[in-house]
Amino acid sequence: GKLGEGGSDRSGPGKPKIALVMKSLANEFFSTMAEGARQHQAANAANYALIVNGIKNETDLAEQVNLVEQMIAQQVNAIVIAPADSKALVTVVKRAKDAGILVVNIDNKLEAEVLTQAALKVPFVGPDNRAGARKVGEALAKQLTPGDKVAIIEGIPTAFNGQQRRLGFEDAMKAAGANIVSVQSGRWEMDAANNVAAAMLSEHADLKAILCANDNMALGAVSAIQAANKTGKVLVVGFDNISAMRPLLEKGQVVATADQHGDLLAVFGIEAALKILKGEVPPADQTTAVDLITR
Amino acid sequence: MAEAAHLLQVTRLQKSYNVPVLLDFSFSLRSGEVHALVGSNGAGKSTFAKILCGLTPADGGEIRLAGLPHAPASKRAAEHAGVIMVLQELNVIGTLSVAENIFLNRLPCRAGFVQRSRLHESARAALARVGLGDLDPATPAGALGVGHQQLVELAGALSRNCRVLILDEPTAALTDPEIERLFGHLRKLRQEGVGIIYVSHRMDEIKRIADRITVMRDGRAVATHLSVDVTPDCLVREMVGHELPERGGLSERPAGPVALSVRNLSAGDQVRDVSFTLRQGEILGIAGLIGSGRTETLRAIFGADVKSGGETFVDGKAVKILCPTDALLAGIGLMPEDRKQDGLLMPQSIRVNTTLNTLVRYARAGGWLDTGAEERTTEAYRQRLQISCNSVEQAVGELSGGNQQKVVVARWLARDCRILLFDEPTRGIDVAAKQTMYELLRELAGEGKAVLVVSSELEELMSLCDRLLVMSQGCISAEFTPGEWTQEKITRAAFSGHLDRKVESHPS
Amino acid sequence: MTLKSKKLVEYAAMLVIWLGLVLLFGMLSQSFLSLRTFVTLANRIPALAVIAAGMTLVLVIGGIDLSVGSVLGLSGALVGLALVNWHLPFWVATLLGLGVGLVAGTLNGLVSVGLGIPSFIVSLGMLEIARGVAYLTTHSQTKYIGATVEWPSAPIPGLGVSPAFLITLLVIVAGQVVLSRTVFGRYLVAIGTNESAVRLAGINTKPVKVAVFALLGLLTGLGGVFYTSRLGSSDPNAGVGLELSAIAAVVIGGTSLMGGRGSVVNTFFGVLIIATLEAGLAQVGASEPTKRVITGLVIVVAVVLDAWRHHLTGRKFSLLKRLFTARPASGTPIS
Amino acid sequence: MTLKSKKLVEYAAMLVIWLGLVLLFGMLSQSFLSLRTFVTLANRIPALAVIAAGMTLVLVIGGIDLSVGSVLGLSGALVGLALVNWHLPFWVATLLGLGVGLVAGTLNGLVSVGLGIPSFIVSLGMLEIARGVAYLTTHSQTKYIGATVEWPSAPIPGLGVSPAFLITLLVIVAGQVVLSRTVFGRYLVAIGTNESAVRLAGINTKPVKVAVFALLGLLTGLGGVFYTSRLGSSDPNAGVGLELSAIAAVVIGGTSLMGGRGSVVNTFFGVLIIATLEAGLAQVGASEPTKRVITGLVIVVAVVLDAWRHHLTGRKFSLLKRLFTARPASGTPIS
Ligand SMILES: Nc1ncnc2c1ncn2[C@@H]1O[C@H](COP(=O)(O)OP(=O)(O)OP(=O)(O)O)[C@@H](O)[C@H]1O
Ligand SMILES: Nc1ncnc2c1ncn2[C@@H]1O[C@H](COP(=O)(O)OP(=O)(O)OP(=O)(O)O)[C@@H](O)[C@H]1O
Ligand SMILES: [Mg+2]
Ligand SMILES: [Mg+2]
Repeated sequence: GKLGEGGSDRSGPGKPKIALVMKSLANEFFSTMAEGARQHQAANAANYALIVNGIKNETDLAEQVNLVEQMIAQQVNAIVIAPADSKALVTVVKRAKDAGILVVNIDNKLEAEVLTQAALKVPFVGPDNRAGARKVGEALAKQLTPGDKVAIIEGIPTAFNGQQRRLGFEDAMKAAGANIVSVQSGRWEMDAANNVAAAMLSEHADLKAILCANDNMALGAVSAIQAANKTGKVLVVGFDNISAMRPLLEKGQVVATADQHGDLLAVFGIEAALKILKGEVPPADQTTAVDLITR
Repeated sequence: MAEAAHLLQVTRLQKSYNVPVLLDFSFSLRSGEVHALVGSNGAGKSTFAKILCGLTPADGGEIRLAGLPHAPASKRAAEHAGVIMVLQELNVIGTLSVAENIFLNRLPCRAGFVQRSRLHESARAALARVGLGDLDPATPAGALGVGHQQLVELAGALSRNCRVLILDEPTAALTDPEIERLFGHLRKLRQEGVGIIYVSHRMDEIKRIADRITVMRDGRAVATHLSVDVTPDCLVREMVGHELPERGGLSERPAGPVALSVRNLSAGDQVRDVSFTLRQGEILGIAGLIGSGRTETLRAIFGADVKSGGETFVDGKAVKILCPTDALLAGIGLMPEDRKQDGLLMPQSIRVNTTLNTLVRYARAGGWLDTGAEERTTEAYRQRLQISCNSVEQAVGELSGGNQQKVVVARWLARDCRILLFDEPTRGIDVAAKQTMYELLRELAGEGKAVLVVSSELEELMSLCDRLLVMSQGCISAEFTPGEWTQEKITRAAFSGHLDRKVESHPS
Repeated sequence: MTLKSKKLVEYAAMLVIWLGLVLLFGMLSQSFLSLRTFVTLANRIPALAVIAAGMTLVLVIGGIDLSVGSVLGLSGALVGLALVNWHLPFWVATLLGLGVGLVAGTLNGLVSVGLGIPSFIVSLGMLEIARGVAYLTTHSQTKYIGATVEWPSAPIPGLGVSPAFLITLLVIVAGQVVLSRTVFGRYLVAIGTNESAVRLAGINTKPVKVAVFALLGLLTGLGGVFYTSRLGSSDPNAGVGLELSAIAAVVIGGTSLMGGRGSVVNTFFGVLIIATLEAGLAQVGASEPTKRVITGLVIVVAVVLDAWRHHLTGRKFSLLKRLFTARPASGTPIS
Repeated sequence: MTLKSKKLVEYAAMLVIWLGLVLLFGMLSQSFLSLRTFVTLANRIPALAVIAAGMTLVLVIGGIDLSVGSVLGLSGALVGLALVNWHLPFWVATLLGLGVGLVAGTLNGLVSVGLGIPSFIVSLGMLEIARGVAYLTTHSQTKYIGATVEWPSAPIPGLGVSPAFLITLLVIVAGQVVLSRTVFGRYLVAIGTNESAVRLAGINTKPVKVAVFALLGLLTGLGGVFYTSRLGSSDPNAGVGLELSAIAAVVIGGTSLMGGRGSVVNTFFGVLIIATLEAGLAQVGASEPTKRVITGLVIVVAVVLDAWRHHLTGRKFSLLKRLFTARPASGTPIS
């Protein structure tokens, strides 16, 4: 093989095999990420082979563990993983490492404490969700006055990035002196968020803003506001910058969202993996940009 | 006989399910005759009937209907050709109304909507024909007892125009008045030129209604007689293929102490204030019309239905029976009348069905089953009750109706209860096997068991029982001892409640 | 008469259970007992209600359809594609949404009835396939559609409720009438009770069964249109887990999973109970764990109450019967 | 003898279907047909397999349990709490996990059997409640446990497979033996075939039914322990949607949802088919939509093949039978 390291005991052609293991490909953010990775591979077809996998359901940790194990069985050279959970994937990452496979962590950072407990070191490339959410919250805060009532619709409460975004929103709202009257889960879903938003609107007649931990839930909130005839009176922010946000941002129905550049995220991870495979010194954890998107 | 005279001509019909069931079976039916078909359980009567009405294809041979080949692919096709059948097994749809059941495949409708009033009108007419004129056509069929369900099925068949009518044991669950009414109707159809194939195990009624009788044995037609030419004994001999052993007369059994005593039992609408006692070593019969509440009485005693009042004593001690398990613990067993609904596990084997309520006997340590022992016991009962089957591993659903009934009986014989309640134990059982059953019941009584038999066949009760109760409209209307009873007295007692009730409910 | 009044008693019982739930939330949150809440509720339920109505018929014949959630997603995805990418008019998009539902349902029916394999498996397969196709066609993207699609779910001025809700009521009434008054409906009940007896009566049950699955497919397509219209966006992830809610609504309404018994009107009450529970819990602001526990308890309690009511009216009826008539009223079928 | 050989034919048929799938993936991906793949497969199935084994028994009596996913989550959550927060030894934590499963299952059984309401609804309620409790006790957080819990899922050196897999095999064999060879198992089949007949035979069916739900609960608890051990972490979201996979595995194995028929060994093959499909598709790196579509198709095709095989062996058997023996095997039941 091309590679000195481990090349001999790897089956298949000489170029390294990299597995990208993501969360749910049903989610636009991750399908964009996968698309970015595929394009990158197409442009660098001579340098590496790519296997892309994602789980069906964002909370199905066991499936993601299975995927990683399958990749170990497949004897890939490196696994670039966006863990569905920051603790529960550590065990299988360790198994991959023990099998001599390089692991690069993207998107959702494995918890440092757990990594040390397991005596592991995993390079990380990804955004800071909390900082991103704070930025979005600050953009919203410009249109609020202290004491205004706001509500947060969070994702699935167990999800780490969801928890980070909620914290970021809370940081910004506290700084602006806004009054957070309700925090409920919209389970990342449009319809569930719609239900929660409708209830929030009717429970708190003078609600000023709803902060949503992803854009799908923001869409649900927007339609609830419309159904309550409060368009323009209640502000909405989201997170992820999916394409459906564009018209809403333009119309002002959504104040702001955040772009984590999903398409580049995986590419950064893959590039980091390729570098390490070539024997370069692993870079320190890289934090990628989260851009604030407004109209 | 001239070919043309025959409405239906069957030559050398073949059919086999793994084993041959019909072998070169030939048969003919003229229009305007009632042609009875008799034979032991499993002889192939129902199979032949099913081929005629398109429920199963024949493997070989020829059927001609009015000279034209008749090989219906479905029941519907057979009905088009004018062949209507009432199946041996009940096929009532419990959640539909009686009217809907009668007219299921020809519901009167406009633009897809059922015309209820028309439906109920026709249903009332059809029900009146079988003597159920009082029955509300909107009643869910599942609420009816077996006898009434049988009548509902007959009502459906009799309300159609047909050339050939096949009745497969239509009277197995009927009592004399209903049978009389049915016969009246059949005679009318006969005059209209309809050919009727009549399958039954009741020799007396066959003698009365049939013009000709064909005896089947092991899938062959062994003989055809004019009804006036033969005696029941001769028919039975031909069915069985050998002389029947002389049946033992009424042996005197000393009646023991009271085993079961029921006081003021009431349940639902059908059982009102029933009291009686049953002694060890006694066979007590209960006669009555359909719907007189005999089944419901047994079920209430057994704890299968909720009681609304009354007490039960076993061996003089009061027992509380809230469910069948309590009854079994008190030593009471009930063989239900509806074998399909309440008795059998159709897809399971004869073995599994026979040992169902004695299963713990075959369990070794840890509940592990000794299937070999099960098989031996089942085999013993198979021989004793002459269950005709391929092996005890055959699914009960594949057996002929009478043989299914024998499996239910075997289960309760195996259980060895001290008090046994039999509800229509001989429903669909052939003559020879009936004799065996009677012997068995007498044997049980001889062993000191208390036996209660409900039956719709008066003669059976009269030849079997030491004492007879008659029920009418949910009450016990009379009690007879041998010598006291006559058919007429019993029938009058069976009707007594009805007469009172008629006066009550129709004051106008 | 007795039958009819018995049915009314059943409806009333479900209504009472629902009202109990409404009152409960009314006590917990002052702003719950407002016109707004009811209007929101009315406009929220159409998608689930039409699907549950169709599901009732499928359960009545003893079948099941697990694919409704995915097919709803697919139908919505197609509506979005048609409007946003292909710039088709609304009614064409609607027809497409209905059509794809009809096709999926018919396939479910044809495969399960034709090959004689359980509808559970066939529709489980369809669950995966329809979701896959929805992702394929939309590239897993949510699409914002906006006003073109929103009017069916927007309240009619002066009336408060939306056209979608009115259509839903129509579907419910029509479904109940079909089930209890038409030949087709009677066949469904008969097939669910004892299919072999129906076949023995010379009725070809296959087309009837396929038709029921097709009908549910069509209604699921309609549900997809309603869903898309209410959210103003099409979402390929729409309806994940909807099958359980729909079946739960049907079963809460007293329909048996074993077939042979069911009522579309009671299914509607089942839908109302589920939707009210969701809305009420959100209004109260219960935490996610609390929501889960309470939802679970209420579902069980609703059915227990219903069973208990059955028991009571059963008794009362037999009393009434004895008092007033010699003819037995419809007893409970021997199960 | 005939019965036994017929059962063996059934097992062989399922095995062939599974091998077909394995070969298919072997052709698509070179590295699929390696020992590693099979070891990975063996170590991923325990949780699903033990639950599906218990589910088989529940389906045999005509019941259903939708709560297995949530109860697995709850059991895992408790194991995590016990080990991490309460610092209890592993075996105590395991007993806690099993115990909470047993309690949940018993509750399902008691409520549905005792109050006579459908197990679908009761277990749907339990699905919500158990998940809620899992969130409550863990504050919705995953817990990393590490080595203490990992050994049951770690391959035994020299053997390749894990203790969990060996236990699973034991459970499968025991389940099959219980179902086909014991009084209890016979009662289950009988109850699923015709409960009223069993009751009228004087057998108290209630404790038997409760016991089956309890047993499934216990096995679900075991599944939770396996799951936790495999992840090395406890996850309150574990098992979302697992009920469908478990039921699908059972139905692919030929057990009827209507009760009265089932085989635990074939359920195991159903689990293998599902797991192999997932593993193979991941190995090939199929895109998400493709995965969905193929999964759906394979599930349906597997069952179609099985139905077709039934048909064929039915015929072949009757031929063989005619040729060699007077004794027939038990034919297909009249449905
Ligand atoms: N579906 C089937 N599969 C296998 N064997 C069957 C099937 N149906 C009937 N048989 C067998 O065919 C034989 C004839 O049955 P059939 O029902 O015709 O008897 P019958 O004369 O009507 O008896 P009975 O008086 O008990 O009703 C029986 O031995 C029965 O076991
Ligand atoms: N007047 C009536 N109108 C309608 N149905 C009736 C009437 N009387 C009785 N029934 C029905 O008939 C059944 C009562 O009969 P039960 O089975 O206890 O009596 P039986 O004497 O054993 O008659 P069968 O021979 O039908 O079993 C009940 O289920 C009841 O629904
Ligand atoms: Mg017969
Ligand atoms: Mg009776």
